[in-house]
Amino acid sequence: MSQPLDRDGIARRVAADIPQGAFVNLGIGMPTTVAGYLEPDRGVTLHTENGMLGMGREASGDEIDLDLINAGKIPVTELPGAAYFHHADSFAMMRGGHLDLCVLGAFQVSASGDLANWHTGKPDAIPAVGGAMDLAIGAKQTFVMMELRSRDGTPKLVQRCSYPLTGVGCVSRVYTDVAVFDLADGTVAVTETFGPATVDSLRELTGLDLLDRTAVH
Amino acid sequence: MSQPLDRDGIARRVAADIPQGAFVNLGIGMPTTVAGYLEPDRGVTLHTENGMLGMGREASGDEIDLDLINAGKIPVTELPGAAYFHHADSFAMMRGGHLDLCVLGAFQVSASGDLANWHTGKPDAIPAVGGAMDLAIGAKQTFVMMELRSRDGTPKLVQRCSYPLTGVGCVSRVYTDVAVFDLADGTVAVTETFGPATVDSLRELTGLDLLDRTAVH
Amino acid sequence: MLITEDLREAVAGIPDGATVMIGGFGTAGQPVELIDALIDQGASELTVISNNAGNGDVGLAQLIALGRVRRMVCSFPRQKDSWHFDERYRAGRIELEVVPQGNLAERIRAGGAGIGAFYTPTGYGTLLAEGKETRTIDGRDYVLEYPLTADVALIKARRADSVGNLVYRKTARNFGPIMAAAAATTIAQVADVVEAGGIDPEAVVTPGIYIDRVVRIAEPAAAGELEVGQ
Amino acid sequence: MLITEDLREAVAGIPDGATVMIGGFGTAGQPVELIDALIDQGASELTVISNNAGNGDVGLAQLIALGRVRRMVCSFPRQKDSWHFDERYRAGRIELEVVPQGNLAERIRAGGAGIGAFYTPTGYGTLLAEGKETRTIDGRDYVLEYPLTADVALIKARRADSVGNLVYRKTARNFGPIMAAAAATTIAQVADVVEAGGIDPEAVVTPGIYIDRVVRIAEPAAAGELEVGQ
Repeated sequence: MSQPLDRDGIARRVAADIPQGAFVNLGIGMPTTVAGYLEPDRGVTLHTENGMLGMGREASGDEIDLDLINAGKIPVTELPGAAYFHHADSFAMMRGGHLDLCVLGAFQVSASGDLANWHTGKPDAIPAVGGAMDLAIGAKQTFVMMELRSRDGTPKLVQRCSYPLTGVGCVSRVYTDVAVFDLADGTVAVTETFGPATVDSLRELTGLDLLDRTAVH
Repeated sequence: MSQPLDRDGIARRVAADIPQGAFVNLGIGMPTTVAGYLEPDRGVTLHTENGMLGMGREASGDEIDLDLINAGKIPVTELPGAAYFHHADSFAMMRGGHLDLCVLGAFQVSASGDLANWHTGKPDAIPAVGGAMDLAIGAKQTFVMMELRSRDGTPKLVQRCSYPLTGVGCVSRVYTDVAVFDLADGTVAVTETFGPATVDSLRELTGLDLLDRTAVH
Repeated sequence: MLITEDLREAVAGIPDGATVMIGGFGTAGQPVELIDALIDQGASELTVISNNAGNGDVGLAQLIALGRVRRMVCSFPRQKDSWHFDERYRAGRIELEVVPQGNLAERIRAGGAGIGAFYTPTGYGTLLAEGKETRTIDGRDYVLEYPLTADVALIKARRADSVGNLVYRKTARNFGPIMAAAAATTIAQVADVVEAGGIDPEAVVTPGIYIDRVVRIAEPAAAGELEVGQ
Repeated sequence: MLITEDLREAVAGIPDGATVMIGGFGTAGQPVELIDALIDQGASELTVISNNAGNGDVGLAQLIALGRVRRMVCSFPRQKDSWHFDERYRAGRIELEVVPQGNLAERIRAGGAGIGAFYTPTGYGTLLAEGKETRTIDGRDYVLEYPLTADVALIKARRADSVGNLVYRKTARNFGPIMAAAAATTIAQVADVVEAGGIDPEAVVTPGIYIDRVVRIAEPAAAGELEVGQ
């Protein structure tokens, strides 16, 4: 039997599903680590919403240039064939549906694909959204990667989000430590499990009416 | 007594009112000739809506480059400090009010500043507007230059345009062969006459309640 | 992304009934060879979005003359050499939507940028706004305009790199960058192709993400006779 | 257009109550010297439009700490070093309008482009669209957003020519070009100034028409400590 995935394992699993030649935006935090598992011969082009296509890996040492950063404000490198553009052009590229894929972290994802990842909903929280809402709805597909349970054990794949939403009906796939879920037309299908999880145990945990597509996979 | 202005005279008169350092769009046809009367030391920058600032004079001989044309599709030259941009950026520059001045020809101008210069209104005419409507409303000020009377002798400065409009309330000054008119808040003032025209004769010709500001001038 | 020197391959698969954006302002930036290839390719019942409606007897004018264009969306169809368009229009054999040039450009830009609609001051109070929704915002009057998108864009640029980044040449840039972003499939004809990194990333005008096919035409036909008119 | 090396001259005349756009995404493209000059200049009761709400104790953070900012319009105020903003916000001493980053950019672009309002899909169905007009267009849901303009924009570019054309550097370009177009007076700090013609006309990013004052800062302060967060 396989093991549940650690964070690197989830990143590796996401990377394996990124199509050859795709244009991709990796959200800050956990999704950024996906870049490390993309083979160069896959020809994947990374977009960073602060105005660049053709972003390379994190910069180190003498490579560090404070004018060349990613959306997480970490210094990065430039690949041959890169292009720079201003913020309105960069978000037009996202909003216009030109990116094939966006990978984001989440507090919660609902069965209908709603995403909550920007605001804890706590009354004293200072709201700060950044590009989260643009990313959520901008790409042809939005993948989420997260651990299936929050620190207190409650599932983050839910019937209906209790956190404030980032986007409505925008998530099409959710990669977690214990399973991969496909979301379409209000239904949620389990396509793969890792470790001891079974579709039944996932149904019990989430309370969702999960379809079993593990055999197809 | 002065003479009525010929077309070059009108162009010269318009040129004299273009402020030092202004950004200007000269419409196709008669307004294009204004460029010939702008002294280089005036520092006027010409915009052409097909994507250029810093347009120079008409090209000739070996200078002709079919990729470098003005809005009238005539080959032109490029001045030091020129910049190229695409059509959406070019019309954003106009619509956003960044040009100081636009000079246009007209079929008719109304007392309230309405402009008609794109369509004869004939039922068999094929409509074609080009940038006329964008130019009419885009600059901080729109000047019109025209002969005051059409070929059949009817005045082209009118109470209300009979031709289809290009823009509403957009013209602030009208330069003609016989007088200069200032338009503001629905009133029309004569600021200067050329040749035998008097404010009274212009009132009679146009049927408009013209203010006399020729003395102030 | 496809890079080819074969014009037939470059325009393959454009179906009857497609909406096609064609770059150029008059002849500057007009992708003459791609239009000729589209003529040979055979697609008909096309909707064409382009600033003008053809010049003389070649390119877009010929496509129109052959009866392959059902509908034109443009700002300035009438030119002194637009006789093929004029004839078909007067015969009621081609539909025409005239759009002020800046609204045309902004609608194409909106199509590429995922904007649902926008309020523009251009055209307010004119024939071209008749029947359109209007709104007064902060004391100024606006018309609501909707985005334009296309199945295919045919554009001309100066140079591509191997990932499809483009730079243009002088005022031939015009509609190329915004059409590239507004079409599902964008086909660019260029004079040369360089390796990735061969175009300064600061000077890229159209990022390669917008480009699907590049066809190298080492010696493009001279632009047609110049015609005056907007 | 003014070209100077005197920061005081560059920021002269900004009145109390002004709306000021400040370029930069985090510290990249942040016009540090211009912000410091604005601090010295003394204008207060400012509305500041900027992606973030200051980092550490310098620049915009200091302007906020000094109580000079009445209202912030930004996408991501909270960062781990935004303590001055956080403190004033929690004390109810600064107003905040949070705008999704792409809507912020598009509203600024609309401000410069003379667009009255536009429908954007971003934010639909979220807290940030509450109370806003919505519309379904072609089956997709949109929120109506209005343009942002400013009295003054402070931006940072790499180089200017003598007519104010600008080029930027890598991802420090970010909000500079759109803010330049959206402000009545745009003040750019640059590392060097060249003669007209010293920037390739094909590579100009911000045409000089948008620039009112250029201040040359030969050796700008190093950007502040890098902070993670959007």
